[in-house]
Amino acid sequence: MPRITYRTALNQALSEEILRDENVVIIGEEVARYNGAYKVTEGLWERFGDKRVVDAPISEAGFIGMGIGASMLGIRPVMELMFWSFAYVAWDQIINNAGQVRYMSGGLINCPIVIRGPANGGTNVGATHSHTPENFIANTPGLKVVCPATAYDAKGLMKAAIRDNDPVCVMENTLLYGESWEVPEEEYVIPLGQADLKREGSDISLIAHGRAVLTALKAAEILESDHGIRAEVLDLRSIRPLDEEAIFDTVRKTHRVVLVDENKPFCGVSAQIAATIQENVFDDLDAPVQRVCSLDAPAIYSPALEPIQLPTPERVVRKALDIC
Amino acid sequence: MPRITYRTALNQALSEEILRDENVVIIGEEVARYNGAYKVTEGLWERFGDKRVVDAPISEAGFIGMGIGASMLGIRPVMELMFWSFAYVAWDQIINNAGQVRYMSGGLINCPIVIRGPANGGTNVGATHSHTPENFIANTPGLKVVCPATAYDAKGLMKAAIRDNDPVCVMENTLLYGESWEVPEEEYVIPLGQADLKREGSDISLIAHGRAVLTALKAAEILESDHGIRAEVLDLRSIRPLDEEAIFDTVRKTHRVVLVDENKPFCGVSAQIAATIQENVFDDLDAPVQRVCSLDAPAIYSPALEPIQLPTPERVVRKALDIC
Amino acid sequence: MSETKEEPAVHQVDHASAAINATLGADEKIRFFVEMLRIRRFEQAALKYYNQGKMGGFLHLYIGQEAVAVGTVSLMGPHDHVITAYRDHGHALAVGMDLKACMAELFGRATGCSHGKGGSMHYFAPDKNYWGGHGIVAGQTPLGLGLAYGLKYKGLKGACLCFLGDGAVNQGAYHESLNLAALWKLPVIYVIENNQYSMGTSLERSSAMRNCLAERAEGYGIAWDVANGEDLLEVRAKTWNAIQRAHEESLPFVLEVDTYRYYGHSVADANAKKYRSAEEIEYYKTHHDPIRLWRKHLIDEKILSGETADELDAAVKQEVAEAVQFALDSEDPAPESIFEDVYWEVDNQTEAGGTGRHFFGD
Amino acid sequence: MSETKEEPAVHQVDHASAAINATLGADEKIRFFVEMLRIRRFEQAALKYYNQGKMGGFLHLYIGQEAVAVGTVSLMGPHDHVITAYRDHGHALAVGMDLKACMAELFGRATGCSHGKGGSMHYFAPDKNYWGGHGIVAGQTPLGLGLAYGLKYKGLKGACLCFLGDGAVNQGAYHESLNLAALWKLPVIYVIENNQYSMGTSLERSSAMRNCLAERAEGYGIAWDVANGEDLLEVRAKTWNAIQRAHEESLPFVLEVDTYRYYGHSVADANAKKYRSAEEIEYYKTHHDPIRLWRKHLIDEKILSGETADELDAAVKQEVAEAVQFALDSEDPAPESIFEDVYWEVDNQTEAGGTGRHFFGD
Ligand SMILES: Cc1ncc(C[n+]2csc(CCOP(=O)(O)OP(=O)(O)O)c2C)c(N)n1
Ligand SMILES: Cc1ncc(C[n+]2csc(CCOP(=O)(O)OP(=O)(O)O)c2C)c(N)n1
Ligand SMILES: [Mg+2]
Ligand SMILES: [Mg+2]
Repeated sequence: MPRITYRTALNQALSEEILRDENVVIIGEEVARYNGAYKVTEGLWERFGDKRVVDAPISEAGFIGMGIGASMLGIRPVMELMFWSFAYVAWDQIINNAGQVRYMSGGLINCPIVIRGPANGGTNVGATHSHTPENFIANTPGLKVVCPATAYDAKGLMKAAIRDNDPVCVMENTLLYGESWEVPEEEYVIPLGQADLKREGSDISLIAHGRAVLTALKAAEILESDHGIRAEVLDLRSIRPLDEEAIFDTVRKTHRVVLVDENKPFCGVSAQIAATIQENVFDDLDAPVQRVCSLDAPAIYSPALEPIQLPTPERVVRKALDIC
Repeated sequence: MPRITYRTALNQALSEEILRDENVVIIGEEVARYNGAYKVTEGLWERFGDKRVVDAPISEAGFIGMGIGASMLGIRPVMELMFWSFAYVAWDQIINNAGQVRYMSGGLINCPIVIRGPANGGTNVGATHSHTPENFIANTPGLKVVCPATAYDAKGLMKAAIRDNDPVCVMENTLLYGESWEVPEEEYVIPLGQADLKREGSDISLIAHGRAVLTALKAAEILESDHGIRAEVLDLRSIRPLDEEAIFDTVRKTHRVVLVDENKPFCGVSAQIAATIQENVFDDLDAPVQRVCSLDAPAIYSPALEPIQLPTPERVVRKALDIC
Repeated sequence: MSETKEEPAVHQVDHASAAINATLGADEKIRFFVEMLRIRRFEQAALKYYNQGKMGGFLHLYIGQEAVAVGTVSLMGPHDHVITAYRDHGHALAVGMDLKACMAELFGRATGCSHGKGGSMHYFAPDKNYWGGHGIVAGQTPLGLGLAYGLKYKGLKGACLCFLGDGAVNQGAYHESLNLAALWKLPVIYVIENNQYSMGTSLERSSAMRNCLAERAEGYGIAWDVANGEDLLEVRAKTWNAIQRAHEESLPFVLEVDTYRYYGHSVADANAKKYRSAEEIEYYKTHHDPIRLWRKHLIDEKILSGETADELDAAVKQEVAEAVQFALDSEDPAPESIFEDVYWEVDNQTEAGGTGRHFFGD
Repeated sequence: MSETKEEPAVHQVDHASAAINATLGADEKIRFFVEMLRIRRFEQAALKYYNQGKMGGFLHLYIGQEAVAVGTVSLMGPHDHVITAYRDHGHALAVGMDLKACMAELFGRATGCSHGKGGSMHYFAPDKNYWGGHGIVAGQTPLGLGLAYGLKYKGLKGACLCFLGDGAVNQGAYHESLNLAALWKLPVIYVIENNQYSMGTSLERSSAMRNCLAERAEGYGIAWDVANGEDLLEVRAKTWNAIQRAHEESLPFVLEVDTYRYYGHSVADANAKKYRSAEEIEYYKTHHDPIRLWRKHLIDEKILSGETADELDAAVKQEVAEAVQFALDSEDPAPESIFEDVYWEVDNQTEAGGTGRHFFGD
């Protein structure tokens, strides 16, 4: 299987879906002639032209809302947010229009829109540019949200998101764009709502999403090599819908859990996972569910400090050792 | 002690603080001449005039951002959102400017602003008007958020919020504005970050905030009268800062917990509370922490159904009986 | 308005000769009369039952503004679309939504146009090219842009009429929409229904401007006009101009329509009579009522007799009464329906809808 | 710009006779030269060390636009304030922020102006009436309005200079701010630094307009003007006009300043040479460089000799080199500092800061 980058995987997903469905259109700032601020849309404008790949002015509320309106008419816009952090100027459109219009219309309308872009810390771009709003989106019934951790997942989930008839938010990660994984040449789609066991183990479960999955995998290696602890790593992939069964299964198997989450802790995704684990498989737990989140402050600029503000394998290992 | 309404309590807090500090100014839609959409600011414009009580156009991003800017200069704006639901058009200003500017400036700036208004379901105003974003705000280090459940708390917390030198979001409730409680005539302030034991008990703890506290109190009555179960009711009052010690204390006492929360469940406030309880006082739990939240769909209009979408005393009782 | 208040304006039928109006048949003219009446009688009934406590939430009446919805919507072709704010009953009835279903929605019934889920502010009828009913002020303005984008993308000759209030023009989303509409030549027509108040705030206390609100379009190079909303024919003539530009040149337009509401901002508006004088309201009712003026126009043109007009009105009242009865007799939605209409994939029981957990809590 | 490109514009000193410029002493004029040089040399050093991997995040250089910051800021009195976007080094140095602390911030040091917490996009110096440094496009525009509001509230005669880019004008928050500024007569001056590109998107691909961006102010009844940003004296003359209106009449103003950046949008902008031709950039450097033009102006006026100019430049370079050394020698912030500067009450160890839990996780 060829190894391709996360960026290329996304690019392939976009171009394959543009070819498959004439209603798919890519809209966002610098996505066309500039090839995307992070080059995810590289070559698409040249290949598919002005109609299918559209550069937008800096008007996120305007153009995201526009995409939602167009999606009500059957267009399938894939909107790029240069950073998910910029969603906050379009927040009302995303939450109230994409999120509520189907319900308020008694099911008469649906919004097959995708909103995608990077949502991560770790690149020293400061507090305003490092938001990870998957918990906010997942709080909102009517919206879906996925956080792919690998090129393989990014491609398969993006294709599923575009084909989905509900609004789907895809949260990517600038630190992963350049990383490579094996990706099959044949077409495939990864259903939303299916977690993926990225590593099998028996002693403890590390549950994560997005780039934190890689942190968990590194921690699992250290646990195995240095401490003889066999950690299982479950990648949620999709936050809403959520594969709760996979979560409960791994807990039933290992009885110990550390959640790894680049969200801020208060009401972060891992708060929900911890709550649901203790509620549903309480008796299977041999220890309290532990959480490793971003340190609870706005994202710091300092290149020396930001790496330790995010979850590190070392912090995960420490938490795991606490309960093993 | 005189009984006054939640609305009057807020009104008193505002007028007392206007009198106390010349930098306090009330700004919002219809707060002045109209006396407030929900009459919280009744009489203030007449009493204090154009400078201290200001009607704003429908430009939440503009005027909330303006308030933040003015607060950097030492003004202490108390901004009314007619509904907290409308915060989503001003979301970037609240999260990124009020929430991050102190940090990004290395502590050179602070924003002594209050943003207040109702945040609740239950009045059949539909999905776009029924958001309860205390979980989103509390997720954001740099911001504070309180949700008073009674007139007494509303007054004391509002005064503390106005005197606080950080941005504080006060989430009120339209269903409570007309309800009355005893409120002392003497001046008092309730520190942010102090929970309040609203009812003592020994068998189970019901933990709640905002109007859900009243739901919990009703449930506690039913539990006592119909089932002989003595429930303790802890009112968080402040979500961030959070009185975790009070939470742990009640759990250590009763060993059983039901969280009552008008948030939507996924990453709602009660997810965080459940996660923290199981993490910190795991061995004190005789049963998994239970949650009673709003039913997980956008707020429905139907006057027949909306009441059951919110937590009801009956649902709380059922959950309590499950674990008692 | 203070100058005009002195001497009531004479109803000048300036726009009757516009091509779009000159060819109107008597039937159509009478239909407009009936359409306006249907809106008014619907709203009056809604008010009555709201006050009886049969409805929840808000109720924003369209009474006084009827000629705007009926005039503009009367020009819609198969690919023209409508979207508006929460004061949405007038546009809904004008596009031909079922009056019974509209009434039942107010009562929160399963038979309501939004199955009791949207309420007064959230009517929808995609089959009538009617896309709501939106509660967040100006939140619909980018959606309207998107409908226009969809039309252009699909190569259809159509336009989107996107209604907003005089208070809504101060939301940023509207301005972003104007820039995008002009930049990309999208066939969206923003119709500002300027009823002079946003809740209790008068126009001059909420909006800075040179001469009018529509003029802000100029900064984006968008054509604009102002119409007298009491005059159905003027509304039609000026809207038609905008629609033609949209259809033929795919250009946006901003049309400000001066109008007036007789009731409070919503029925819950306890201050309705505080921020405006009783005389002001009375003055509009007497001299500027669109239905009264149109009725007179039809009688003057000898298209209608006073008797026939009264009979039509009686029939409309009957229709409305039946709708109320329908609403009263209808069932509330079932509790299970709380979890319906959240996700298309779940509702349609697709594989995607069945993968993973979609709903949380109990 | 295509017409003008053929024949390089002659540098016309139209505004030298404006009162605010006519009274300028030689010292001040030389100071402006040095200020502009300080910005340019600072940015050049930043570029060098960014490329060496000594900094993180983004780096948006101000090179080419120096006359705008220096010209406008030179007019600030004690109650005048500045706020800007992420391309903020020029304004920071112009208001007199410590060059060392500015440099150290880029290196993420504890000695940085924001203690290593803000980085390039987030400089702050309230003691210099400088309020940032803001990363969200146009997010600073309501804050600038608020500074003006604060001034008016306190009864101070001052203005807020709020800078934004030509791409930022398409954010709704800016329009909301214009309406509020006009409605409430707030002394805010929006300075649009029109460098013709928002990242890789040229003006005509992002903004619909009639003649210029500032003209949008007209729809709100706000006065506006356009200035040539290569000409320090024109920038000063037109800014002074705006400041006077703000000081004397408490009125807002929109000033569009035509300018140009030589480098990419940020240093990470790999396409910097794709969306603009090398000739276009060269043309500006050769014919429209504000520093080169000002230097020539001073030499022509015999205020400065070429030699002195070179000596001044050498001194500036030395100052910048020392700042780099300072930054290199400085410490990174301590890990504990991650939790500092989040809450005022916590930092100041007040009772409020000690009540309840403020930070979560470990
Ligand atoms: C973003 C937002 N802010 C405030 C409100 C509350 N609100 C609803 S309607 C309204 C007044 C709108 O006035 P206008 O646009 O003139 O429309 P009209 O009601 O006159 O038809 C206000 C303030 C809202 N729904 N959304
Ligand atoms: C809301 C938002 N959207 C997008 C961005 C990404 N972004 C940063 S700067 C920029 C271009 C801004 O151009 P302009 O306003 O002309 O300012 P200039 O960079 O030319 O000084 C973009 C798209 C952002 N920071 N914030
Ligand atoms: Mg109005
Ligand atoms: Mg620019």
